[in-house]
Amino acid sequence: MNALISTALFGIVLMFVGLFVKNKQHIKYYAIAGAIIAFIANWYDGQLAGGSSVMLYGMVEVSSFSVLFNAVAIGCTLLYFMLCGSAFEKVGNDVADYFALIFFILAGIMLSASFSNLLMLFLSIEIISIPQYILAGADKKNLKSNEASLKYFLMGSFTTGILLMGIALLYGASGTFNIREMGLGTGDLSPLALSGILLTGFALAFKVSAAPFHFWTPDVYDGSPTVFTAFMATIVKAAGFIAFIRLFHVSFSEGAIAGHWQLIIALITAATLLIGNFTAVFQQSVKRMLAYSSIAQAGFMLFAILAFNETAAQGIILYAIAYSVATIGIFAILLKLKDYTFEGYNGLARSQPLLALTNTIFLLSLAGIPLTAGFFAKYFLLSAVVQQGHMLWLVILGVLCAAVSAYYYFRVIMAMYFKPGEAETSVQVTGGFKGMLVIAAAIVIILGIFPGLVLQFL
Amino acid sequence: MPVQYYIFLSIALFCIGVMGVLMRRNAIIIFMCIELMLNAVNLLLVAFSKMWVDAGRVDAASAQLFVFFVMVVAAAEVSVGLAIIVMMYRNTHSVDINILSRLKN
Amino acid sequence: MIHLVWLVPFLPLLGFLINGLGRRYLSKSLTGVIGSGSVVAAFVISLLIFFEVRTPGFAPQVVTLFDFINVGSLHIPFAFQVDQLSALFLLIITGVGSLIHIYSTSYMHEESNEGFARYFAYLNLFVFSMLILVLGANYVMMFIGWEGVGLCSYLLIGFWFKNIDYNKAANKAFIMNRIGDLGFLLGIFLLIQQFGSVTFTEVFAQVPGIGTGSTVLFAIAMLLFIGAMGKSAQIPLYTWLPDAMAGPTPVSALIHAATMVTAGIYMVARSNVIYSLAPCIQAIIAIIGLATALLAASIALKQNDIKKVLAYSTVSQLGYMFLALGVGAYTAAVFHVMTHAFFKALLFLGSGSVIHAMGGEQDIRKMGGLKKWMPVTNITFLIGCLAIAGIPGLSGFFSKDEILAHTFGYNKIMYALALLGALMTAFYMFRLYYITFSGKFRGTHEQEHHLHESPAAITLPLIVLAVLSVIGGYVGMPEVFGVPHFLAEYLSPIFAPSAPYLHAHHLSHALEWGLMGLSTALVIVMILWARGKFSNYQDAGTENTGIAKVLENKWYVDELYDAIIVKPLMALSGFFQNMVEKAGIDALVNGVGRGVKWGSGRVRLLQNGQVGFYIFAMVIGMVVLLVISLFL
Amino acid sequence: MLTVLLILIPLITGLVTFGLKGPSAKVFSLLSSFASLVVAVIAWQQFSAAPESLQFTQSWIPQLGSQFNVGLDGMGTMLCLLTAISFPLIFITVYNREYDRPGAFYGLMLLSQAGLIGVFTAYDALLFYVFWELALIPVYFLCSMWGGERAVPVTFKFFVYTFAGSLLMLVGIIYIYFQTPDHSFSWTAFTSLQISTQEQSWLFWLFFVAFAIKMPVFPFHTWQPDTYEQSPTPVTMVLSGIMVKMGLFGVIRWLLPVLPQGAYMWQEAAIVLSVTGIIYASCIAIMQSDFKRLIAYSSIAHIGLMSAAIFANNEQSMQGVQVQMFNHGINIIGLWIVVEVIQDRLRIKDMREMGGIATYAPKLAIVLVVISLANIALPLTNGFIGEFLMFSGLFQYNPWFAAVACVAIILAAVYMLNMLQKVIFGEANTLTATTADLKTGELLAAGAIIAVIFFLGVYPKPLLELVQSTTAIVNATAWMK
Amino acid sequence: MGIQQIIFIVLSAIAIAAALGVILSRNPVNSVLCMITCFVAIAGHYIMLNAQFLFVVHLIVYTGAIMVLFLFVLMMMNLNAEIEPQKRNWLKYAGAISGGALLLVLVAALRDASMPAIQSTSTEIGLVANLGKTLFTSYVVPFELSSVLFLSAMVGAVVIGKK
Repeated sequence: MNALISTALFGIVLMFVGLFVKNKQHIKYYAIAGAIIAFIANWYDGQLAGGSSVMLYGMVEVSSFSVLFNAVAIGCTLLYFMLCGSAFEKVGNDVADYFALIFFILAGIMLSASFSNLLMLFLSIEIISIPQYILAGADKKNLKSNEASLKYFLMGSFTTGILLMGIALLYGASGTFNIREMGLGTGDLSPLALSGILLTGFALAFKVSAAPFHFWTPDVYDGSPTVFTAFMATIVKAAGFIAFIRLFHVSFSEGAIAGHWQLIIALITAATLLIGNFTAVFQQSVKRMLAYSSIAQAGFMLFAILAFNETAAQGIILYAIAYSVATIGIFAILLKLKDYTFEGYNGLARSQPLLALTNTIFLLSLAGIPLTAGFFAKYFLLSAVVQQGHMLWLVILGVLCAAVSAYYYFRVIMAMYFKPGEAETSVQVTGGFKGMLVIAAAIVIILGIFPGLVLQFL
Repeated sequence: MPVQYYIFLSIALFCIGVMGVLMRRNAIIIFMCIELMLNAVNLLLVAFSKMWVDAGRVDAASAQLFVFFVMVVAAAEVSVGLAIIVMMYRNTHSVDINILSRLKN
Repeated sequence: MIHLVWLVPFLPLLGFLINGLGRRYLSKSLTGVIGSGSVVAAFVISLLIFFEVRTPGFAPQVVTLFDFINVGSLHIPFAFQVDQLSALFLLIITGVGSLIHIYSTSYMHEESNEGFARYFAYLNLFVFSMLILVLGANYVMMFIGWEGVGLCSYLLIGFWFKNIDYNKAANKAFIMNRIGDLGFLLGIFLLIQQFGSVTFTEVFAQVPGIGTGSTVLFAIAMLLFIGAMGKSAQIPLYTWLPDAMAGPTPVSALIHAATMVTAGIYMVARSNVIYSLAPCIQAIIAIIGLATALLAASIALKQNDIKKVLAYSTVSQLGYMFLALGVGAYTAAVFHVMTHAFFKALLFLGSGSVIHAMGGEQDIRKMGGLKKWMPVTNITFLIGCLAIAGIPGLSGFFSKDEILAHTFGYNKIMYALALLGALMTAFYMFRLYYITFSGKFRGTHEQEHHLHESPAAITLPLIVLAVLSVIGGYVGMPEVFGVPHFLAEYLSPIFAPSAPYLHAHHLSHALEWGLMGLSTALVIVMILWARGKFSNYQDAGTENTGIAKVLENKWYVDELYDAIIVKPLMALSGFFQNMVEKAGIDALVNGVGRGVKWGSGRVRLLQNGQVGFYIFAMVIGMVVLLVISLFL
Repeated sequence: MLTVLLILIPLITGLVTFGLKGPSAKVFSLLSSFASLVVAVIAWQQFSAAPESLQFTQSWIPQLGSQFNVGLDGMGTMLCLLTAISFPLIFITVYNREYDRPGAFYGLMLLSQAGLIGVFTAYDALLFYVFWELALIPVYFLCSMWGGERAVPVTFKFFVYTFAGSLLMLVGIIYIYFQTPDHSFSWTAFTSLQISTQEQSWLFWLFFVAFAIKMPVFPFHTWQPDTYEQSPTPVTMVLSGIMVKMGLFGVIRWLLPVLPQGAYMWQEAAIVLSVTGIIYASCIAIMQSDFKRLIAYSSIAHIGLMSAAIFANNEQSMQGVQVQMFNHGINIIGLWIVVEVIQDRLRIKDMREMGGIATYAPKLAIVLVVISLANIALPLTNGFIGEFLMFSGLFQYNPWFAAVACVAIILAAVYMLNMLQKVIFGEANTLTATTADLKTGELLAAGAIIAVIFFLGVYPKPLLELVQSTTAIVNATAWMK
Repeated sequence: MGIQQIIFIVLSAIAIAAALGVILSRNPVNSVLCMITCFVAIAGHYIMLNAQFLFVVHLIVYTGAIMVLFLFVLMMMNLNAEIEPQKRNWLKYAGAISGGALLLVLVAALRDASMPAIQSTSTEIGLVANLGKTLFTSYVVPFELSSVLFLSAMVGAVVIGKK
């Protein structure tokens, strides 16, 4: 809870920082400081909880899992601030407000990892969503940004309706909003409960951009200011998964009911994998490709929902880190480039070898090549499903899609290394930025060799 | 009175809301239809609340509080949503969602 | 001495290594000394071994050098077996080999230093391989030599590698040999499967246990015989041998007449137990041998290249040897191998001498009257011709007569055909002789100016071989002469195991005399006919027609093979390459990639930018999923 | 520890090499490869004395029960030796070439060596998989960056193909992992597991496809000729000499002992595919006029034989395959050395434009002839031992398959001799008349290969004895019974 | 049929008719007015279901604040006239059909759900006192957190709305 409170408070602080700090470059440092404080608070939460779950009015539950995920989220946000923080001022004047909104989102994210009541789920999703609608439209003069914002908003609030209908039906079936007390699997299978589960699942599938609820993703990610896309596509998406998993694993995994929705989620997973990977192949803009790649990666993360076991929990944490760090890194590099198409990367290996190298590591991680964190992320999720059994066809489909994914990730690598040209950067690449990139790449590699470093906290 | 009546009523309202979202092209009307969907849910929650109270559940107040929070959120959403629509209108002088097709494929 | 048997192949190997590696640094004379010396030394050792083996009651000895292949229960040692058969072949190989090495020092003198050394290196390597072949104590060792001689044949045929045609001939020889080798190899595998061993002693000990008429034995016998067909140029794998004449002439003498081509006979003789137990395979061998003898003889009738005639004659003689093997006359076959080695080496070397004198000309139509200039060559060549034609008193007569006699006992019709072949032999040999040596010289003046008798290094081997061609036959005179058949006695331990299974056909003495007389008379008639026809040969220059044309074109067998094997193979390869590989598998693999791209192009159209459509799709998706979950 | 050292030397030196500029990179990597060779030889000696001392186990990912478990058995030792011999040979051969960005080039080469050694030593399935991929990545970059003009798409096809295959294998590994009682990846746990026949039958394909693509076996081979053609020759040497052995190694180390019944069920199918591939590839090889493609198809044919022999289910073929893995590696690297030399001198690959090289570069010609003969398995060259045993083993399994497969020895003679004829024999043309003969480094490498060819051809005992232990292990599985 | 059911039917009919009016009316202002009617009908249901506090909040928040806001925006944009061109009708039908399909599916699924019935007895649960107590005890966490939501909405409105 301390982390949640400190994050929310720091959001407010940053709103006011904007009034007092004239040099916009410096706001970033306040944000970084806030993230560090939140990180410490979260660590303190972990100490307080001491490995067991702490309940708060039956609304919030602080467990080692939620603390770990919070740490991941805050850590990734910290990395995000450091790598992309200076790009905020390119978007518009309200730099402090953007940071504040991101802190609010972070608060929602923490909530999504620790809710134990459907109301808190609803609130957390709204706290995450509403600032995102705004961030998407932050570039006010840009019609694409406007469009992204409005599309996101319309579809997002439509989904809110679906989510609420699902929650209402669940309440009708069980008489409680507490996710631990629903006990849906015990008695006869009520159609009310099943419809509720499905509708809730659809809404959450929308949040994690699973097919066929993924349509907003490419347009919104493409239209939003790139720096915010980096945040939305990574940490926020991971939070959606945590919420999804938390709800489905805690409430719906017992008894006969699990089999019913598992099939649906399996179908959604398959569709997501196919659509995400296939559509990404054709893209010309790296930014848009990354949007589709995020759908494809979501397909993999959905594996964690299908399998309710320890491995899935480990896997989703690893995936969250691997995917977030790599994608933030790629976006950070993308932000430095003039041209967002694949051609824009041509010859980057010659003009900026370090950027190219780290970018390669990030891309390899996304493709799931061993010795990068992405491999173990994929590995854990695949094995979670295998352990669950019955879904081997999906696993095979998954690995084949992973092979397809190599196509579009390697296009970037090919452009950087094997194509002639001089990739131009629009802004100065500073030494600090390079240092941060190297740290991010090192995280990817180290976790690719010793995933146990993170998992030991679980 | 069977609770099914309320279920059907609110599902009907909900689906009318969905139809509205699908059929209309004016962003504001679409947004209104979404509000209609939320209200259908609210009605359903209240009905369930009554149902569980009558069935003897102690914490049945939670559903009504949930409705309260939905209204709260809806209010917040409206403020943001209308701001976005106004911003869009400023730039394009239209609230027709069909002109939103700059981003595709 | 026996335990030093490894020296016999080792010396030529040493010669090969020294000559091969030092070809840049050695002078020609030194090369010649090393090359010939190693073989001569090997001959000396062989001679010593032979005398040891010759003692009655000598039991075969196996000298194991080291383990070659040792897998599970399969043990294949690198071992040599010394017995009567291998000792005899050692003598032939090293003996004839020495002569040919000596001959070559002169014959190849015009080569460059390096070429000369390379030539001797190859020749030594060949002797080494051939010795391994005959010395090997198991089939794998034999196979090592078997392929080794094929390789050397390839290298020597293509010795003048700048000439693409020679290379093609070399390739053809190697590939045809390989076809045979394939059969041999499969035979070895079958042996392994059946007996768990490839060692001669172990295999032969087990063979009688299987009994006559066993399918497995037939299969083994047939597969091994296929190997022999390739190496010994039998139908249908004989066409490489005439083409192999592209190599230097001494090579033809050594490899393609005296030694390598007899490997098949050696192998069948070595495996006589197996063959005796597979009578129907023996019949096949006899028929193929006979057919080859006749076919090759018929082709030889119309050839104009001096070496081609000899080459076809070799094929024909090899056919006789197989005929002998087929009818169970193992001793006769080995006997003919020996005598044939003498007179055919003689003939080839003689022709080499002629070619040398003619400055490389090989077409007999452009020769004529050479006896005037080349007396020694003339005489020795004539002796060779007489020997091969089967004039009584010369070696060829005895060996061939033995074969014919056995054939008569086996089947009268086959005898008649074999006799026909013998007559053709006499005819074409004397056609060759008369066209070449008598009459008027038909070459250019320049050639005439250069005509001379060859130097001593060439004539000496000719004389030695001529002597051997004359006296070589006396080791195996027929019984009717009342002298012991030395060779048969000597070889009897080798063929003893198969003796019980052979049906000996004892001809009466009178019949034997009669047959002898008949063949002799007919042969003399043929020689006279040839003399009448060709002693004053003038090239009419007219095109051959009818059967003559067919014969001149070798029955169009090469063309036939081209049409039924080479072309279909190329067509099949082309089909694989263009249809299956490019248009099939690769297109499929690339098609998957292209399909993904195509699908991507279609799927992305779903993303049409319309919010209305997006929500619509979501609702449809929800409905479908709800239906699946709730009602299915 | 020796085993770990074998992996670490190329790994660390490889990373260091990235930072080196100019000629120091090649000198350094050459030294590194020699260091590996020394260690490999010591390991070989150690193996005959005390095999268990080569095992090394260290906890790696405790959450998964995966361990850093490496060790050497007979086959592993042999392949490590092959790798350790090959890299110095490759580096010596190309010592005089100048590569763009040499630090990266040699660094990647060494990294691929580390990956290969890792594959050959891993006794933990997950570790095996990791190394399997690790060996691929450097090769991908090497081919794409220093390859021919079509290298980028071609290499990518290769990459995706093998990547997809190995992912399937990963699924299989995970599945078996969950079957083990205490959730372990160790080879011992995998092999001592009893998996039901039905499961084995489909698990077999997950593994087999991965290995078949790597080998490659017909019809998964189409990446290979293109890749060989487009890669820089040193990389092709690694690919064809060592990397294809990964597939065969995988079958022997993992597939047969872990899924004996699956292998037994699909034995015939695997052999039919392999034998088809032998004939098919040999036929296509006849049609090739590109030197590199010819060797590529010839390699497919050889690998097809090895793959068929693995599944022939007996001791002879198993011994033969392992021996041939080594010998094929040596021989084909020798062939590529010749190709590299010819390309370096003449800058052509089309054999129709060559000819007459023997006159001007006799040493080169001799080397090519000897290696070609070894390639067509002439007795007393190393190629014969393996092929003889494999054919024999295959024959014991089914004479007809063996007979069909044996046709390849004829076809091999056809295409190899045609190649010799086109490349080195005949009259020289204006281009080939300028061919310079082998230089010291190249001569050294080629000489070493020829020495190995003859030594192992005459005296294969050390090799046969070395791999005996692995054969015994495979023998011990239910598969043989 | 008791009085409650009659009221239910009447209110439901009004609500549904008004809802249809919202989506079918061409003029946006009419839509807003229909919406208000619909909300009022729903408010009636709240009374019937003993949710007195929600009845009041609903009327104030929705009818009083939100709908007025909508109306305000419509007026500000001068969108009171018909602006939707009547092309591409199939999209409308498709929308109607898919919405109807959703309705069908849900109704069919929930038709035979066995649920406790709603009694006609009135309860105290919906009174302010009751709800307030719960809100500030066990629901204090979401109550506090909704402030974050409002803050972000406020910041957002400022960020977006500022020129």
